[in-house]
Amino acid sequence: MVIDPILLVAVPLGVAFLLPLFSKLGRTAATAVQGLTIVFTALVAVSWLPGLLDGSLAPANILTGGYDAPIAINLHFGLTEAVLCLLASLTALGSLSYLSVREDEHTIGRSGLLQLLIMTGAFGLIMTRDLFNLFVFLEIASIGTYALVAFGKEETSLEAGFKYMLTGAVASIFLLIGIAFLYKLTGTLNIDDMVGRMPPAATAGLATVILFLLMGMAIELKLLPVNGPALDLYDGADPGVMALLVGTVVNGVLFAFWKIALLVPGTWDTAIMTLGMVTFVGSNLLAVAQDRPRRMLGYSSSAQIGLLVFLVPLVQQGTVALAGAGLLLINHTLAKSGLLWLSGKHAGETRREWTGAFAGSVVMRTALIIFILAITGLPPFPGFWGKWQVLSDLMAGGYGWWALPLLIGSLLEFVYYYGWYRYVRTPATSNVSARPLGGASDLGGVVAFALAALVFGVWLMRDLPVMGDRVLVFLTGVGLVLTLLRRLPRVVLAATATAALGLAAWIMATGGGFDLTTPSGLFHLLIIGAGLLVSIAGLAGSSGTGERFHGLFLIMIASLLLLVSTDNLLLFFVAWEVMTWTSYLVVTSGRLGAKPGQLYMVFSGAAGFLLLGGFMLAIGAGHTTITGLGLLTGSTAAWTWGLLVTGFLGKSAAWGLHIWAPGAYSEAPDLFTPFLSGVISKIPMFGIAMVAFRIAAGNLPAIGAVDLTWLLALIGGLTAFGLTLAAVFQEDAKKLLAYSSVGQVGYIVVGLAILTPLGWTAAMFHVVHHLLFKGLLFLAIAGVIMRTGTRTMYEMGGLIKRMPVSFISVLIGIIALSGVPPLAGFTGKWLLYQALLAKGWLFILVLMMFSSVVAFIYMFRLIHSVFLGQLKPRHRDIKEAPLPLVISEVLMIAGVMALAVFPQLLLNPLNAMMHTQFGLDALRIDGTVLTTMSGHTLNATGMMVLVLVMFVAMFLVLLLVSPPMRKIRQLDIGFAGEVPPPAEEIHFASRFAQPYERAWAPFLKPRATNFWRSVTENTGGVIEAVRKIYSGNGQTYVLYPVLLVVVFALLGLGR
Amino acid sequence: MNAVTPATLYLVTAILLILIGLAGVLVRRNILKMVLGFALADTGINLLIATLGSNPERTAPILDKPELLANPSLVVDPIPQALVLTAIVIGLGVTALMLAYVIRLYALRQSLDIRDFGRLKW
Amino acid sequence: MELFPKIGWTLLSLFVAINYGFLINGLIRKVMARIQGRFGPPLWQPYIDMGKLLVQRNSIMHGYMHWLGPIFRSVGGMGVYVLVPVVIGEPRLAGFSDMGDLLLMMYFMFFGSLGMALGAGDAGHPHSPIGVSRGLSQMTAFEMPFILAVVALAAHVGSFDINAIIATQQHGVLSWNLFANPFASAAAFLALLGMNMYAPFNIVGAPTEIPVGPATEYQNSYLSLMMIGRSALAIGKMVMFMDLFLGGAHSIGAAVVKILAIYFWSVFVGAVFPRFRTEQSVRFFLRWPTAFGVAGVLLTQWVR
Amino acid sequence: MKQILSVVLLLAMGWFLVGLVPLGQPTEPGRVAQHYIDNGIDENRGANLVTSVIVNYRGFDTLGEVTVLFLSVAGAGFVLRRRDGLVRHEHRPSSEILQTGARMLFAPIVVFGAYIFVHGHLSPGGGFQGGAVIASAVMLLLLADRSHHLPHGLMHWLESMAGFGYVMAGVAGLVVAGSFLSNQGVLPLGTWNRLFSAGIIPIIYILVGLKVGTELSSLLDVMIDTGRPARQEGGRS
Repeated sequence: MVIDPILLVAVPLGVAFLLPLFSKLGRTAATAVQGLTIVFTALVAVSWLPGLLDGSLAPANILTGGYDAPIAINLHFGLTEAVLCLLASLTALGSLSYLSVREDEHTIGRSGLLQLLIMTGAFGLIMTRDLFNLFVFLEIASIGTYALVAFGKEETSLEAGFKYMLTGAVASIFLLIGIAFLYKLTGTLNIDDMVGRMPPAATAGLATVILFLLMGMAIELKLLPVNGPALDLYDGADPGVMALLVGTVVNGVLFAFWKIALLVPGTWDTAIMTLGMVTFVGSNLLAVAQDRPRRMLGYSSSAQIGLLVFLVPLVQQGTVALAGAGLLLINHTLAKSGLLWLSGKHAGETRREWTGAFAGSVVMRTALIIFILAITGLPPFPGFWGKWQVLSDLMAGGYGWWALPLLIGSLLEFVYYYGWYRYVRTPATSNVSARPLGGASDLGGVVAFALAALVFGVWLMRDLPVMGDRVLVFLTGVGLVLTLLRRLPRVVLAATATAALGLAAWIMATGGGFDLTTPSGLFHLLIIGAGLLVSIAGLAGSSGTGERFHGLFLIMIASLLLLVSTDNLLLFFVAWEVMTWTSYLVVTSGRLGAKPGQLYMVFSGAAGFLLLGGFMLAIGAGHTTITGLGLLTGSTAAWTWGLLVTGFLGKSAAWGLHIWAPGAYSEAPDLFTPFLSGVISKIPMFGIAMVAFRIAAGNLPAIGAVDLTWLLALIGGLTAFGLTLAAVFQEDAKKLLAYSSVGQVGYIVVGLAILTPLGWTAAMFHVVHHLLFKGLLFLAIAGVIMRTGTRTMYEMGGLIKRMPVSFISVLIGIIALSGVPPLAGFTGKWLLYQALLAKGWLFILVLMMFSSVVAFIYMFRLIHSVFLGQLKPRHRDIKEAPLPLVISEVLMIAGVMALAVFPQLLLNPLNAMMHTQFGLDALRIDGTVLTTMSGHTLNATGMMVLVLVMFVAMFLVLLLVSPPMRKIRQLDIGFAGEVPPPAEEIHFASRFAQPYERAWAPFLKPRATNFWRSVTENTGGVIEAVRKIYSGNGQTYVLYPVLLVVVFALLGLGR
Repeated sequence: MNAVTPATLYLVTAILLILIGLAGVLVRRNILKMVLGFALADTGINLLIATLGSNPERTAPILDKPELLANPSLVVDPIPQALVLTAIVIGLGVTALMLAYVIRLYALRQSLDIRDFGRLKW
Repeated sequence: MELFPKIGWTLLSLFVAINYGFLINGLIRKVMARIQGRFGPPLWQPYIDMGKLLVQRNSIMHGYMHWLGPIFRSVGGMGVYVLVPVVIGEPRLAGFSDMGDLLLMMYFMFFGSLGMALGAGDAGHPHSPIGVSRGLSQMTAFEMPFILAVVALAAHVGSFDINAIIATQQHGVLSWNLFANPFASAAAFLALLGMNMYAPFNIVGAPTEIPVGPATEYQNSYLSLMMIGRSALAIGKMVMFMDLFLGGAHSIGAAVVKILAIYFWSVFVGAVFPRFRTEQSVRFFLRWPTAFGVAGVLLTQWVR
Repeated sequence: MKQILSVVLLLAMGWFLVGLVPLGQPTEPGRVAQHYIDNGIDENRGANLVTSVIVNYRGFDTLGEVTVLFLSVAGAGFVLRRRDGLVRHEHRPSSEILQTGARMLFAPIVVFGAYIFVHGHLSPGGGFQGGAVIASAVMLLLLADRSHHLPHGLMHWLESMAGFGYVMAGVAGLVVAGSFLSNQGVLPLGTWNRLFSAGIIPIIYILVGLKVGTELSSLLDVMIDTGRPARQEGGRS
């Protein structure tokens, strides 16, 4: 059963006229009547939705006055209108619940009427097909807005409202000029009728008429130079009012623009698109400098509208699917309204005052991040699907270059939204208020919209194959539940996560998911295995630093499993982005993780957009699968490869793009860092190998004389060297390991870049091995941090006596890392060097060998400063790390040793994998002897036996020859004939590598950091200069539309 | 277009009114005068719309005489007149609201200078 | 060769090498004393030292790592020696060099130093980490020219196989890498100065600053074990240089002479230079020796 | 500087506007207008075609227009909801003659207004014009005596009911003729050029007249009220 859509206008209008009488009955009665009316309008829209969606209902043409168009005004109600009206109703309902608790004695009984009429105005704007009627409803919505924005503090809202009125009045004048002349030219006011009666584009004066119409709409839409008052409004008016406007008037005006654009000749398309895109990028850029979250939301709104305006001509000419733009709009409405409501729940004016906001409320925190994720276009939220659709269509339609500013603008959104969220996640200090305003009764809209964004986004995935994968669905489901129940005791969370992962591992094992001869199988094993180890370690419930990330962790693992097994570009990217935001959230959940988390997210975002760009190029060339990338040729292949590889390198923190890594690694929860280093940083490597290198290297043109793969290897080498060198000078144990991790990834990059079976074998071997030993190191250090409460190495020392298992873990870890035989680090390096030598990249070979030597300094530094030397008195009673950690460590040691003694366990499947990838074997493996294809041999097992035999022999010798030993106290040390100084501990640990630092001084300038700092500073300067155009002076704001008209007219646009 | 037709005269007048009104908005710093500027510009717009429906050779679209009823093509287009009515009312509504704002703004800052209402910016 | 005879021959070879190392050590002390105008200790002084250490009754332990340090050190030293072929075409003196190549040797050289540094660290004497810090800094620096030289040679034959490198030098003295690739050789021999840690690169043990550095807390049987390890390592290293640059040796006699010659290169340099500061040392290696190394690699590439 | 720029820009814009003058020259009425001229009487029986257009063909516009008016009055009331910060002037009461004259003129003006909107479908004028005339009577009264208290209860009731009635009239069309605001079959169309003709049009115009009259009066009251000392609040002003 459907309800006549004319009632969408008639009923609220009738109720609005009566509302003054209802309010005499009391506040509740009036609110109830208003609420019921809005519910009714929502029902009207809902009653149409299923039928319109499946096509069983035709869109309705609603007559008024008893005559059809063009004689009388008619309305149109199709799917788009139904969705927009539903959104408007829902926003109005949410705003009612929000605003009704914020009424003061003066506004009671008055604002409800305005809210209702604003909603009605939007309905009219959405449905009407008559140009002048559209203007009338625009004025209803506008006048309602002018009045309602006076809600709340007069000090700011009146000023903003008045300026808004001034430009609104100019818009009315422009629109009327346009409408009047269009009527004169066509003799009709019905838009659809008018479309067929438009005079030829060359008609004298037509361009001016259209220009006035468009400029009127540009003001109403708040496009770039003329959006000053709207920004002031976001800044000055009550956020609840703004939320209402976003869901009603803004969408209504947008759809009105859609209708007006039908009248605009195609010659204007580029101008409209440019204006929209300039608004999108420009507003996002200016938002970056915003310190006031609410004003920032205003810039963001402008930007989103700009994007939609950009899309209007494209959708109308059929280049872009309506669904894409529609999803973006729905996404923006849900997220922005939600954010606005939330922004009104906190008293903070500036970002700094938002520090620690909503710390006490899981609901508000969760909703806030859902909205931020949604508005920044991350999956599974609708905006992601919209953006993907839009980009694909742009590529397919030959508008590929427009994707570039779109992606840049989207990245800017990352910068400021996660910049804001950074403050939210920073724990509040005493003097900043973190209290939410207005209790919990007004959260209805927030919760509903957050759920709607999530459910709708997931619903959009219903046809994707991923929904059939029970492991993914199971892990994600458990993850979601754990995320929401994150207040449970941590042991419970960790146990559940462990159990879930165990079950997933069992399912996958029985399903043959761990086939090591395929890259996916190998990575499945790594992901699940590392996940299990981290979860087990997480059972150590007493840690003060481990946060409650288990739910997100499961979702992340699900995304990783999907990422390494899918062949679909879309699914790959979905998984990639889910991995990005889950890991971001886990990183920020570290105690000081907020700031490095932001940097991490921005760089990850950039990496994501680079990938997206690469994928889009492939899609533009007609390939939607990863396998399909192999068919790319020519410059498309080169560009795709370049974008993908740069993206992957960014995510793996290659040199130059690494500045996010140390902070993110070190401030992430201690128990998560092993996973971050062991698995997350390997995913880009998987990407380079299995995605980017699907593009046959033969299809890559060289840049000048430089081979692209050599360039990649060089970047890998510089990463390995540069970050190893940086690790040497760290005082913070986790930072040291962080630099080291990133440096090690450089080895993998080099291995992959060699692009021979041997090189890839070396890389894959290192992937597995690095996971084991670096996980081991990070876990052991996590245990130490847990016990000592510090990460600064020189504050420790002598812990070998108190934490022997941790010491052995670190010892095994660093020997494995160093490449000293007999552990498998040597096998890995040997494979890599052989591959490099065979390839003939001598200087990269030198660089890699040299880096591995430099690494000795930090490795010794780590183990010495923490475990050797003299024990601090305050650490005398310290205990070994908790049992769960020790268990995880022992398991990892077992892994490291197994790989050392029997590298063939891994090398055999890798060999098979290489055979599938290249059609060639990497190695001949006879028993324990590895032979490369060029005939070089290594006997890892024999080497191990040799060393062990010698070791045992010398052990026995020492036992035999040394007299009975006496264990002595710490300070009982010899001084070689010098007078012993007074007994005091001296632990040589601070600035351990000082001479080395002096020697390298000229090379140690933080070039990358300085580069990025200068980028931000210069951008910041530009932004500061540009945003001065919003001078705050109402007259200036009025001047801009006039200026715009003149400029456009002088440019002769559309003629 | 040799002779200046009445329509040209009206249109030029309307345009002048719009420009003068907007000039008032852009040049005068007194917000009350700015509101008056808009009122003036609105008038110009109304004149413009009315002119677009005018024809000196025809009469008003009120068919209250049998001869008109018999020959309706003697009357002008009624639509612009209907539109003007709507435009007037809307203009009135906006002006009223602007004046209400002016009252409160004056109460807020004891000033009518637009430059005193620029605290929100950038 | 069968495993057990091989072990027997290797042990024998090792024993000889260690003794040769001891003798060279004694010789060096004598020579140095003569240069400095002293009479100097007898040639067999190292044996006297060793005997003295072994009969010391006082034995202390700071912790298990401290105890394990000398074992690492000796295994590291002997390991390097058994991994290099001493005389061309003589499997009885090739040790276990079939297990790996030049890379294995290079990395195995770190094994002993690493264990030594760990053991010394466990003792808790502040001088030892200072020494280690200096040693590590210097090591990474001299590795640069050395790696360049090794890569130059390896690239020349397309392999890290030491036998292959020897094989290319069997066409008369001028085919020795010392002359075939003088740049790489220069780099490597300058690096050798650092490796051997005689002046001006004796910054680790720097007697007047941090008395013997890492070894501070070792005495008696520990120290004797370390002497053995050091001796084996020294000979192993010299053999490696001999194989790499001086065309290997066709007989034991040739090997003895070449080892001595290589060893005394660093001794003579050490006799005439004062000690560097650590950063000076690091910078030294990163300048000319590195430049030579780069030239060596370029030369190889050009020749190929 | 900014002023000069403004003027220059306005002149430039004016130049482009003047370019539109040729488009504004008299033409034959368009297709839609011709339809009204030819069939307006048949379809609505109202002699005043403008009224037919306003109330029937474009009645939806007019409903919106009434809403705009209602909204701006409500909005003005909302904006002016606070009284603080204003200097209150005690006005010298106007002269006896003015007060008496105003009271005397009030009723005739209201009647004249009512006449205009009742005859809106026959002669020039209509609900808006009539309403405005009524409001002018109220304005006269208020100018003559600032302390005059309007019957707010009645006005609100009239305002609400007139608006609601308009919507109901539209719904009646929806129910009877299947189209909102339809004039077909709700009331007999009657005979051309008679007072009781044109179906529902006069009813709506009367409602509009009442609505506009009370709205504009309320608006005046709200504006003038701000200058008066605060008094007891009674619902919406």
